[in-house]
Amino acid sequence: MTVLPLRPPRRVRHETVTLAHGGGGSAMRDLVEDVFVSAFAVHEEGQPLEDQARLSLAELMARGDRLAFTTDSFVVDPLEFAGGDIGKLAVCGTVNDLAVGGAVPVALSCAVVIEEGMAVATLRRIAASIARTAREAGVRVVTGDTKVVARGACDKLFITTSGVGVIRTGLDLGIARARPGDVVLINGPLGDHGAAIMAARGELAVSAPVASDCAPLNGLIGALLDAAPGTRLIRDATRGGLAAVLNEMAEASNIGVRVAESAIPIRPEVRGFCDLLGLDPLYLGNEGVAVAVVPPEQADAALAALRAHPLGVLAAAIGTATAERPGRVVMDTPFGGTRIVDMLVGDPLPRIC
Amino acid sequence: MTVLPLRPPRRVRHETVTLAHGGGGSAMRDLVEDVFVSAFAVHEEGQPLEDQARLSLAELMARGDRLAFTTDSFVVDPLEFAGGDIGKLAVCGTVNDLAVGGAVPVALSCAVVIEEGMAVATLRRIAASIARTAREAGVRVVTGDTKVVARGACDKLFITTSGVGVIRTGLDLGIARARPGDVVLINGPLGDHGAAIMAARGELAVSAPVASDCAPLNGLIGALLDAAPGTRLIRDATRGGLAAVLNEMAEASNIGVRVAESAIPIRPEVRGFCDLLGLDPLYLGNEGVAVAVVPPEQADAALAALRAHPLGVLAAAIGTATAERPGRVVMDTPFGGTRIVDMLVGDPLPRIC
Amino acid sequence: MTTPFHDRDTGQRLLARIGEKLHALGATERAPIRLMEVCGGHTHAIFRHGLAGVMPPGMEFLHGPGCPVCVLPMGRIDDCVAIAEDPRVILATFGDAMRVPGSRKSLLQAKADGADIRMVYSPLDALTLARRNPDREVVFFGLGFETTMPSTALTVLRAEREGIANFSLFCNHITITPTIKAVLDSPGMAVDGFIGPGHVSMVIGLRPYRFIAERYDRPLVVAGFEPLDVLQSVWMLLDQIGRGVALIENQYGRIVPEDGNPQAQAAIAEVFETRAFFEWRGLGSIDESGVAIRDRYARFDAERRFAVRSPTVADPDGCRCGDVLKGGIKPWQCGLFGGACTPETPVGALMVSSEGACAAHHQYGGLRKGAA
Amino acid sequence: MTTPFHDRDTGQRLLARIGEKLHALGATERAPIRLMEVCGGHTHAIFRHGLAGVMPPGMEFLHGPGCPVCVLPMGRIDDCVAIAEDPRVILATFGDAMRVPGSRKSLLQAKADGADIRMVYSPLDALTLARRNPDREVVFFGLGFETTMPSTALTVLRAEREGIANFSLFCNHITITPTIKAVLDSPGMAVDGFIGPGHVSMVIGLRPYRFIAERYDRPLVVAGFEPLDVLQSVWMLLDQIGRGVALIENQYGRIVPEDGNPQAQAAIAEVFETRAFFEWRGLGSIDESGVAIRDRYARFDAERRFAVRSPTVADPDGCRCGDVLKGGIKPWQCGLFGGACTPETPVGALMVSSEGACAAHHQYGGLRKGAA
Amino acid sequence: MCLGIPGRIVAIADADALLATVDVSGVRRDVDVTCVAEPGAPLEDLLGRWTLVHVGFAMSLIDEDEAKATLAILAEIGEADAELAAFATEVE
Amino acid sequence: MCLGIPGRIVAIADADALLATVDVSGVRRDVDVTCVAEPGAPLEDLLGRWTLVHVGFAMSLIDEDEAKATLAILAEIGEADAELAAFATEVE
Ligand code: SF4
Ligand code: SF4
Ligand SMILES: [Mg+2]
Ligand SMILES: [Mg+2]
Ligand SMILES: [Mg+2]
Ligand SMILES: [Mg+2]
Ligand SMILES: [Mg+2]
Ligand SMILES: [Mg+2]
Ligand SMILES: [Mg+2]
Ligand SMILES: [Mg+2]
Ligand SMILES: [Mg+2]
Ligand SMILES: [Mg+2]
Repeated sequence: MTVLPLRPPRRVRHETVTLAHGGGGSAMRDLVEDVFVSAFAVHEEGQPLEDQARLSLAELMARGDRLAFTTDSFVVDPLEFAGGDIGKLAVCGTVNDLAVGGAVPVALSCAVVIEEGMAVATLRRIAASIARTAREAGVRVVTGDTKVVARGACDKLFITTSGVGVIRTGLDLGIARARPGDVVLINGPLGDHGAAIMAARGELAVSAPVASDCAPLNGLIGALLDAAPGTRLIRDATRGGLAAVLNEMAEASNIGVRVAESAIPIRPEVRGFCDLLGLDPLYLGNEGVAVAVVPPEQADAALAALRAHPLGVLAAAIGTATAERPGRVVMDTPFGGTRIVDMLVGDPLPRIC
Repeated sequence: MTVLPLRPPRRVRHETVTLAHGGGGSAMRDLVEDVFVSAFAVHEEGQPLEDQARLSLAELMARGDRLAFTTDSFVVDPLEFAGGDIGKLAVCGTVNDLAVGGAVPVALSCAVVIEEGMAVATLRRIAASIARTAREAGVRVVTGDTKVVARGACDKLFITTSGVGVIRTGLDLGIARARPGDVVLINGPLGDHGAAIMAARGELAVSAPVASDCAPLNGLIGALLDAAPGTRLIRDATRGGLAAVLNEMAEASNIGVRVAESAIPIRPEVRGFCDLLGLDPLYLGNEGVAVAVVPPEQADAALAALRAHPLGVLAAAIGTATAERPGRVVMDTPFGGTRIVDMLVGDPLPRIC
Repeated sequence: MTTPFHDRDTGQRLLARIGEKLHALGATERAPIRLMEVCGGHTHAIFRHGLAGVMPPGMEFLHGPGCPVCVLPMGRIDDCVAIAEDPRVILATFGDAMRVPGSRKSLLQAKADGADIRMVYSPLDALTLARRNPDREVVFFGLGFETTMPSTALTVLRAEREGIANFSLFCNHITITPTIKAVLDSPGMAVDGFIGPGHVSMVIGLRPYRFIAERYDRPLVVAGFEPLDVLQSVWMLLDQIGRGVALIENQYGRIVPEDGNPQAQAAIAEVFETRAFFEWRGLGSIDESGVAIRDRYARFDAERRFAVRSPTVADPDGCRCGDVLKGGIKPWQCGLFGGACTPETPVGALMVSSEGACAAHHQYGGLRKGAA
Repeated sequence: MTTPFHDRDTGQRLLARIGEKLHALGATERAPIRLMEVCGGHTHAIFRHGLAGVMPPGMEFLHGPGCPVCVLPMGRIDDCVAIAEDPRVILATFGDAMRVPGSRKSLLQAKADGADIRMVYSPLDALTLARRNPDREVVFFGLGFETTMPSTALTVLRAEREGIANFSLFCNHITITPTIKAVLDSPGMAVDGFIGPGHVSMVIGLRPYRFIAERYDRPLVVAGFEPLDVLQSVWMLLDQIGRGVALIENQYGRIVPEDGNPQAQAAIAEVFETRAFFEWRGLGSIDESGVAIRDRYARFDAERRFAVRSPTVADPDGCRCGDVLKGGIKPWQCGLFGGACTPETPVGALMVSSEGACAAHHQYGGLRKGAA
Repeated sequence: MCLGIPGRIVAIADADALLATVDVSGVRRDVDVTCVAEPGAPLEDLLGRWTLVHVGFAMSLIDEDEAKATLAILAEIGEADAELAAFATEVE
Repeated sequence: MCLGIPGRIVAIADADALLATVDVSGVRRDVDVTCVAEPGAPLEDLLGRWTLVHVGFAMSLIDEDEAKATLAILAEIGEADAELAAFATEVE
């Protein structure tokens, strides 16, 4: 009886993805192993893939006392844009949702839904971007999934990442923890991501010299927490923009929020973009903007820490929590007036994350 | 200055989902809080949602020594079918991917991508199904995400679940751990899910009295591991069917696998379905079938434990691992012949998970 | 080009002068001078910059009917939904129009239900859609006052020049002056002067407003949209009132020529003709208040190509948009405000666009007057 | 209805008898009796049930050209891809045809690239697609031997009866006997007898095979597809060989009437006519081996409606499908087998369908003969 | 491709359209019965008959007598030769 | 809806089609300049001019002298009355 040779290393043999690549058979294994596993190095060399990744709890315990767990789906169109791509976004989004809870991100999962007809070359670029961003953020992609759907059943590629991280003992960040007198900080200018995506779609026939701010914020947030351990809460200002974060915080903490329009950093080109299209940068999505609320006595240290980080050079204190008008966000206009900043009323903006 | 009332409890005010429900504004919060958060009870009553769930590491450590982490996207069409729906599937799939690693599932994340135009009533049914299945499996949905995409940009609804669980100290299940002489067990008949979905799609104009086997297997697997602590590996036979699992195991463990066709339980109606359409039940997907490899001395105990569980009444020993023909799966036909069982060659079957 | 008109110090001084004028006029919080901004752009600017809050006591802004999205009647939205639901059609529209409720559904809901509806920035982009989708009928939902009319007229002319056969315009353009007349004619009218629409005027010039001064003895100052523009216009109006005159003046000379824009007027005249009447939300039917496409361009007229019916649909129960539009009541005096009618679930059109008085109040001004 | 034909004990006894016959005939592993199954269904059954492995020494199955997917030439796939790429078209096809390589791409790749291609179970389902999509052209990719011809013929007749104008058939039906003749005429032919195609015969009856016995002196037994059917047919062939006769016999009498199915034959005759020649993959052009749609039903003929060109496309370099089809070589003797040519990346059509000899060998039989 | 599966005709789905429902181990599908309908005879005559189904068409009515006959021959081949063999053994 | 934004004309995109490129703080878009093109004069005359853009159309050329004049008046209103006020205070 002949001993058969084991399979050669798996390689995708087509230029585009077909439904066969999602069928659970050998074409799927080729795709998964060649494009994703090889890029992410999810498993030790020579070790087979299991249905689940395994992490030592003892090692996690050494870093803190709580596990943070989060998920986000990314459906951005276009897949690639100035400043990033869906892969970078998918890593940053989940890393940031861990980091804003005070967690050190440890491991990510990555589930992709691919529309048949997708170019394998594009998938490879995006997988490489995922791997690069994960390295930059210091996390590992440890498990994943691949589905292929018929043409028209999804828009090219959706990525869902989940993440686990460890929250340092003693930290307790929460959207309900803001107190009157606290200072509201942000690390950088608003709207870069939203404007970059809308411009990249081409439908508005507008060219804008704006790149997405998409970045992993865990390093920045770590520095902030070191400098201001009393930090009340941190949120990344993604969909719904700064306005959504401020309103959620006002409502959950039962405080008023008063911000100064003139203190909020916005790039001139983003402002021009918004002016031209009648948009408000407070509602544009961001992928590298963190909003932090710190007690007043730690505000200076916190701001200094943000500004000392490459992702926080334009950081600013933009307002304070107040006892007045709990649940409401009020903005002082440069002209001396005030306005209410409400939640976005679902304008059908292009998909940006 | 008037103190404004806090917002009333959030309710979706439309019958169908529009892009506004994904914009990050108040319509999105209404949808998320009314449909998903209320169904899953992801957060303590009255506690606001954070960007990440938090689990006590000490409590996890009390249950084992390793964290298991897995993810899967579910893109099944139709969303609802005999024996389940996409929500039940999404919970079972991830619970099972944890359980087959020997983990006790603890918490799930749930990220949904919704096509605009989706009926809110359907979403509510599916959310309820997720909640019910999670309860049944003893896990909590602790974090989630909601995206809405334009009509034509996804097929009604995709769900990605991720899960974390704890692997009991001492257990070490792995696809590479099968040894010659080991016994291959399965807990129930093949192909119910694949046949149920294909029939439900209606395109083949075939009616089949088959319901999906979709079920959380963590209870069954727990019982199996208690009875056969030396179990080498467990896999759920999802996409690619039993054939994929047996081949992966043969390859990874560098063993041959020899199974008896007559020992494999298949319902007559599933066989009829396959005969009519020219399908092979070995390649049909399952959502409630676990394949376990146990050392020969624990095989009887393992089989008895499976059969004692409601999800294992038709459990069977279907074959053995052999030293011959490593990497190959050979099937003894009832007629006394043998055939090779290879991986599925990507037939474009309807999407079933 | 805009920053000097934002200068805070100049603004403070202007506000002081405005206060002096109000004082001189004997205006008080209970008996204020009431100035109506006709244009939704001004409504937006007033809320956006918090100008109402910085006004000295004795001055009250009335938010007029100048949001073309807000005054669109339900029947026209229903027509538009019907056109959009034709499977051959790609309906292109400005984003503002998407959430306006029709009697069955809004365009946003129609899109969710499967209609192919695209948001565009410009009618030119709708024409591009037509070029790129030769097998589809691209209908542009054209609406707006005279500011926007030239752009759709020029787009129709461009379509004709290029021979683009699958493009048409669903014309809902309206003219500004009949609106102002409707306000002036409404019983209990209490407007002391008008902040005139800056961008409409850059097209039509100042002449069309003369009747306001001559027949109704009310001053109008055509104003720009920066904070100082608005304040200066308020000052100019108070100055006229103090002097006991009613003139049509131009604060926005950098943009608005005395006679408007001749090329724009020519394009309008070439493509459009006045309708006998047009239905307005809250205001009923107003004679000669809308335009339609001339016979010459009938093939670009979606109204003819899709046999639009435009039934009159009554405003929903309890909806007081008409009274708000005419300055008769303040938004929060409508029984639906903030309850059944919110920006997420607008009952009336004034709750849709951020140029609508109710939406502006709800979004920028707080739920109750006192909170603004 | 099928289980008795699976009985293992009866099978064991039959195998013993077959062994005795082979022994009596002096057949050995090195000089075996070679029986060719013409039909791909038999190829599938032989591998599926492991029948080759249980055969006594001295008997060898040759896997013939009877998989209609396998013998489809590249040029026809190219035509089909071209039709499918027409944006008006919905192409409906049996799943087997999806992965067959054309010179540019397979239908599976065309689908991934945007063509609207649907897998159906029956031509009736393609007709249903046409009813449900009146604005599209539904083309059914009809292929198969006489077994399948009646179904497409009856579907065309049904379309005519119902007046369904947007349905057409891309006809690639072929007839079985010229194939067998090509095998018999090939140089070095070494077939001792044929296992006749059961389901083709249920349509055409036994008469068409007479030339095999009469002109080529080879026996043929029409066989069923269950394990005992195949074994009994082998026994019957060996029995004839042993008796020195060459007859056309029928093992599958429960399904196959002597004269076939008259209604099916009538439907074929009504809709189809013989082509002067048809191109086969690996076998070249064979006279009168295919059918086309008669002029009377021209409007249901996709070949005419879509001006199909059908260029002859050479088989890829190194592809030895023709030799395998004629029984000249075993699959693993093709230099591409298992290397460049695998079921995932088929070079030749024999690697596509599980009825193809190469795919069957690769999938059920192991990479090398010894492993089967 | 030439796949044919036996199924039992359990209902007439549409007599005018010559469609009947076939059951294969509980799985049902409507098939065209043009080729197996006796011209002139009511379609109901087909109820309960076994038929061979190919791509949605009933292509042949299964002749149960023939099936039995074939099985009998099968048994005979096995036994006859077996007797022969037994006989041969006895003679040896 | 009547949103108009000042931008500078930085390029002629298509002279025949009367399309020019406008820059708003670095953001660019091609707009129709029919309404601001001097009939007969070359389109290049528009380069460098500020224009008011509405829904993709240049609707007005900004008159910088008028802008300065308005600003001057604004200053005057503030100051004139301020002087008056100062004067009034002095008199009191
Ligand atoms: S609250 Fe709503 S219904 Fe009432 S006036 Fe305002 S927009 Fe109209
Ligand atoms: S291995 Fe491939 S190319 Fe060679 S004969 Fe078989 S199918 Fe043809
Ligand atoms: Mg998240
Ligand atoms: Mg997030
Ligand atoms: Mg977040
Ligand atoms: Mg998976
Ligand atoms: Mg798409
Ligand atoms: Mg998984
Ligand atoms: Mg899984
Ligand atoms: Mg699994
Ligand atoms: Mg999220
Ligand atoms: Mg869809």
